[in-house]
Amino acid sequence: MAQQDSAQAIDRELTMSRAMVEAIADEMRADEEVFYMGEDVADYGGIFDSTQGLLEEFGHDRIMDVPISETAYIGAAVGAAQAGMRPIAELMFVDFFGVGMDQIYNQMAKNTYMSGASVNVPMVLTTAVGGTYNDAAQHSQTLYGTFAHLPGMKVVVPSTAYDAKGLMHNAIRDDDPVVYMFHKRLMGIGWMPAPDGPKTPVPEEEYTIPFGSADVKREGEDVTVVTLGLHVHRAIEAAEDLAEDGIDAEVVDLRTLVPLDTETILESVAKTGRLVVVDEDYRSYGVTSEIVARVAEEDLASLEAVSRLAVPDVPIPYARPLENEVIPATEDIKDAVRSIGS
Amino acid sequence: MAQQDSAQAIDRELTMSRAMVEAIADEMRADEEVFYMGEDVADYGGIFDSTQGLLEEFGHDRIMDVPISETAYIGAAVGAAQAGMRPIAELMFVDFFGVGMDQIYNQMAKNTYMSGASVNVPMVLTTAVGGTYNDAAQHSQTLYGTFAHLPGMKVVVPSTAYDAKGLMHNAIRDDDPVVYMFHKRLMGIGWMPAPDGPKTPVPEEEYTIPFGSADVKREGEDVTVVTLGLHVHRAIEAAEDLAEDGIDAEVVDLRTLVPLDTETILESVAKTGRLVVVDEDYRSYGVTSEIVARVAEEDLASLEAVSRLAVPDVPIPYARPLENEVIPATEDIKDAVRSIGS
Amino acid sequence: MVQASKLQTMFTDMVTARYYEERLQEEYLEGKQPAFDISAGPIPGELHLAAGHEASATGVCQHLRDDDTVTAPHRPHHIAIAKGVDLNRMTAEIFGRETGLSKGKGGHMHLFDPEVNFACSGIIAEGCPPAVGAGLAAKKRNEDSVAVAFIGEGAVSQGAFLESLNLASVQDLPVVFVIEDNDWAISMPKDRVTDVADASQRAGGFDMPGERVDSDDATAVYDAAKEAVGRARDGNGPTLLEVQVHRRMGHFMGDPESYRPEEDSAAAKNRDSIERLASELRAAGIEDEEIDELRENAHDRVDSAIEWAKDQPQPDPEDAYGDVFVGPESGVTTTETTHELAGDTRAGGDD
Amino acid sequence: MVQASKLQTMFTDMVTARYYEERLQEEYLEGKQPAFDISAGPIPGELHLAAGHEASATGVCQHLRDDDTVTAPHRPHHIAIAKGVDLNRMTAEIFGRETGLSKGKGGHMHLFDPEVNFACSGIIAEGCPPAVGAGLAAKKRNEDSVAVAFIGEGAVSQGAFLESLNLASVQDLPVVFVIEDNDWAISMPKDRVTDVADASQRAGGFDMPGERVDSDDATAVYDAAKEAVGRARDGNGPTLLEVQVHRRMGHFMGDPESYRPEEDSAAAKNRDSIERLASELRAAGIEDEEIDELRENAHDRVDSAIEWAKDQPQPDPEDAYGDVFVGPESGVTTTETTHELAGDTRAGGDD
Ligand SMILES: Cc1ncc(C[n+]2csc(CCOP(=O)(O)OP(=O)(O)O)c2C)c(N)n1
Ligand SMILES: Cc1ncc(C[n+]2csc(CCOP(=O)(O)OP(=O)(O)O)c2C)c(N)n1
Ligand SMILES: [Mg+2]
Ligand SMILES: [Mg+2]
Repeated sequence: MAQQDSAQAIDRELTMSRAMVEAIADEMRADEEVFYMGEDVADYGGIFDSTQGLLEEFGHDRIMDVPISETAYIGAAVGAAQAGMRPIAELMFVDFFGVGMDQIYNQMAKNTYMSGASVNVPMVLTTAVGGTYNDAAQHSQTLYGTFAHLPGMKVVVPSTAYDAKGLMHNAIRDDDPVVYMFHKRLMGIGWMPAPDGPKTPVPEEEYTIPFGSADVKREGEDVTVVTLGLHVHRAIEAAEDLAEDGIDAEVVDLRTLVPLDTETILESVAKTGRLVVVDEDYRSYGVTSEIVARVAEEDLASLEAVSRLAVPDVPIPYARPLENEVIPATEDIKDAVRSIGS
Repeated sequence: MAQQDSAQAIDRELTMSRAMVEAIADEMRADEEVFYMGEDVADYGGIFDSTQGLLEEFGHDRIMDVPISETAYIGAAVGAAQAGMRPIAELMFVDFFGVGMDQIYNQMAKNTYMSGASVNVPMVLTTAVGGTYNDAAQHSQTLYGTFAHLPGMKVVVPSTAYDAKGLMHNAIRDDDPVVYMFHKRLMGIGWMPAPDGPKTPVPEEEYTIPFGSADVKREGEDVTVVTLGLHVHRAIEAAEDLAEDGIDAEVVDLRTLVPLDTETILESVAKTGRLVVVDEDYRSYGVTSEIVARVAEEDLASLEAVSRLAVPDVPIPYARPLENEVIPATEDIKDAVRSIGS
Repeated sequence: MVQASKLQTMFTDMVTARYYEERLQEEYLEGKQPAFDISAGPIPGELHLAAGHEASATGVCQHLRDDDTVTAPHRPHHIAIAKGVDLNRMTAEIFGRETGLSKGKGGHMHLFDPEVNFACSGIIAEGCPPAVGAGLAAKKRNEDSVAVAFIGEGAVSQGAFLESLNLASVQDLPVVFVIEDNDWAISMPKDRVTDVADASQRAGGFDMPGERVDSDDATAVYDAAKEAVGRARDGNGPTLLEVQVHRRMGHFMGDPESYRPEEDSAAAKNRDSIERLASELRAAGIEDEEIDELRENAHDRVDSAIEWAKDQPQPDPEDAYGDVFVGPESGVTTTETTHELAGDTRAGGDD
Repeated sequence: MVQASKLQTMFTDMVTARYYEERLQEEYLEGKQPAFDISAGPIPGELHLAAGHEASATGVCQHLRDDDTVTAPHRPHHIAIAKGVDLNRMTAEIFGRETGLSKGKGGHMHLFDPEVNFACSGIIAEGCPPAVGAGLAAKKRNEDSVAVAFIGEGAVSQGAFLESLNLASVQDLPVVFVIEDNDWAISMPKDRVTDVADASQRAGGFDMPGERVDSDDATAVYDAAKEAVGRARDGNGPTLLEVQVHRRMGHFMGDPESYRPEEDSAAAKNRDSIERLASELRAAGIEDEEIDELRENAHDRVDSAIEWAKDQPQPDPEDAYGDVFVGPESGVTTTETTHELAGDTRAGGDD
């Protein structure tokens, strides 16, 4: 929670996309070597507002539209990064990873290690994730687990404007490759209204949020809900409802999957004894599995009950009743918490 | 373990590659629609002997060499499968998945669901996995978790010749897409000697092994070791050594990751109370995570201690001392078992 | 000269497709007023409409049979209509209904009609390899069916397309690749994404014939496609065809098109391929009355499909869990094997 | 006419590379006799040797500076040598030693020497996009360095290569793509994987100049590369070059080559580009003695690099855990922020 030592509470509110863009613009002003590549990032400003307004200030040379050829341009970002530049490359939807994955995980993620760190790859791969607007199986996934599983990339998933800005500054300045996964529903795009929560006060000045530092977005004594991205807000909503029933849930926002802040999770579970993990990715072999496994392995004694909530190992369906069924809702989180007692 | 009701014990031993090829040949004889596509699968017979001898019987039309363009030919397999044929497509090393992943997971794996099952994709994707011969970061991975995480594919990992044949028959006859991941070190290739274990008696006749049926390769009372692929044999070796110290380990060979036989694991853990999961894939967000999470979620009470052993979230290094360090060895399994008491 | 009856069929396809998109636009925007909210209104998800693309689909599909395969991209309706996809069930799918082609699971980018071997998908150029596979199946089975992969001009630099050209070419497969050049890939004009004004030029690098139809003209497409499909059907290998079309609407519904010069939008509206074909009908002696009747019938068919679709039930939430596989999870058997194996118990076997 | 001094440098590169491969072959096979066991002997892993490819590497790299980038494929040694990669540390890397270029982590397919901007990788055509990126960086920084991506002829149908041609072309980048055509992709002859005998023909589809050097001749490569590299350096965009080379050994060590007709192996052995260049040296008035000396010096250099490498320590197992990242896991900060945010506590903030 916000500490009380600064002079005055910040009240300038930004959407998550504005906060993200603000960090990018700051870094581009500070460093000529930073540039952004992607499809429809120039004149369009990013399909999900990820580059809104940047073209006007920085021009087509630094806010670059590229051919629809993810392998080529993501790999080109790797090459430019190895030459010492600091590219940001956008994969429009994470669901498209399969057309460029070789460059992502066999070059971007591995070149540092394979070179014994004689080479490094200071780039950011931004990508839009998430469902809730019926875009079906090829445009609605989060795929957190897919990226977090493969070593060599840091994996960032902001849930608020405040976090988005601080994490983006850190991502761009980092000398290592960072995958920055922003949830479409949180961006505050005109045509896709965000829930309450992601729009927050954001300082005008630059600041960096460290990776591997989960944020306790709500403190509670009875049960630990570990989650990320959109589901931070659903978990908080669930927690508020549960509070009315006398269940006091703690909500831990992971913020980054690699590195993973196991300590904060363990501390919370040590206190509550109960663990619910909520994720918008597929259930098996993913984020929920890892969180549960870490706790089981490192502090089995304190674990009294556990429940996982995620997409039930089916592709994301199109029709509203079907999509609603598979993406964990606030109600589902409440049910999961209740199902493991308190 | 083998039941005692058949007339006479089978003693014809085959290497895992011969067993796999025998199943493919049988299916090709029985069904004109089965064919095999891949790089160097014709005249070479598969770099890892996966098609050894098939060209001679079936000719270049059915054992097809294809251009080095995994997206095109794996996607072509999807198209041919949807037209009712039963292609087997080979991805030479699983490490190359990134150049063809879109066709694999956005078409092969999802078309059935996205079509409401009006279309189906009866194909097998074969691929070689595994390290232990110093082929470094781009040729040594198993990536079990990467495939098992994404819904729509069945994921098969044989550890013996007997299993390889029965699972291959099932894979080819299945009307759904199956990813068949064979470990190079188990194939019995002349230039890469296999450990003891994978070469087993194999019946001449056809038989099918169901997916989702883990095999208890060694019974034991004190601790459950869940594993797959190469590490089945390392776990059995570890168990034999541990037996000398009075620790009686049960070794569960998963055989398939999707579907996953949770029941056999739970039964074993209910008996032993102790769980060690051993995997050659990366540790985080992968197979070990999932196995631990399932047990924690479904039978936390019986879980007294747990340990995971996998590649420690680094790319696979080249030099022998380094590779040996990161790929779990028999000794490491013994240590893991001992570390959680007994 | 294209036969009069063909001209009529093509005209019908085109006005059906055009009116279909106009009606879907209306339906889609309903409930999204005054503020555009993608999650509101009767049609879920994104919607990519193809008004202005009709000439290409009908000109090509005239030469196709039901057993010929077509793969289409994210902008698929005009192609589906020309290929003869069940209009009611397609519309129900777009509205996310239980009786839709995919039971509401696929949506407008994932329409599958195996009756006429039509499929579409949402990733750029993703349909090319499966089309090559359909061609491969035909060749292996010694059948004379062909496969056609449609893509946009923005897709001509994607690996899946380029690799497919090579595979089709080296295996001599009956495949036709059709590029619909509408000048835009979302907000990116063609010259920003490739140096080649005529992308059929890519064919040369694979020793494949390439041709561009440089005007948005259904009969010109018809003629070019006749040769390409004929070549494929006769076993003479693949062809790459590029066809000029135009984009009358935004990339997807809700696209502000602020990147697009007004003259360009205006020019697109002006070069109307439907009117062009109507003049050809007239020139072939078909009366205005008859033309109006074709148009009205087409409109009626569309209206009734939309009517029918909107009457269909929503899928049951529980249905979300089915259809990941068509067969049982366990494969073709659930029975454990019972072989007795000689030697060491660890040597395989079963439990 | 190529200058005599250039001829000498090229000859030195070529004999260095040839002898290097011959010596590595010996070392590699040591300990793998009588039965070939890939896990035995002093050199770990697979080994792809480039004997017969030398003309291409030296002909191209003559025109390169240290600040020019080169990416090479799985068969990289001759290119690394021509680019001036540190021979000792490269050899130590191949032997998996601690002082190797990558501290023993990369191996023979993953050699990185940032001093001369050389890198190679093991996935077909994977080096093309990063080379385009190096070219992009040069253009952005207004520098006149260039990038060269080497691939085999088997790679010309891979998306990564084809997409890279387009990106380099549309952005007018200083990149040269060099195809080393050794007639084989492991066991697959070229005509089995593409219909195009001259893969430089692919360039046309991207409005890029393409040229093939049809004989395995270092000076012919030199001339063609001079133009291509010059074009790139002068800001006139990319070029695709195909160069005929030959494969004197198996695809990798241990390859039985049973798929390969004997005449083909024999022909490869006969068309020796090193002897061809030696005649040119003689024609340029260089004495046999001097040629022998160049050869001996090269051999000495190789022998001493191998000697040195074999003396180097094995890496410490604990080193396996490092170098996943160069910076701290937490990024540039470990400090939690301390802003006080107005309103609802859930609104961001930190702990
Ligand atoms: C691999 C991939 N990259 C990006 C996208 C996002 N996307 C969808 S449509 C589109 C533009 C396509 O342009 P074009 O091929 O010309 O077709 P058009 O929309 O003009 O019909 C893009 C970039 C995608 N679906 N798949
Ligand atoms: C994407 C990918 N597919 C397959 C392979 C396996 N492979 C390694 S080398 C090779 C043949 C390459 O042939 P070519 O490009 O002609 O190079 P050469 O070996 O002849 O020098 C293949 C198929 C790979 N490394 N990457
Ligand atoms: Mg277009
Ligand atoms: Mg070759």
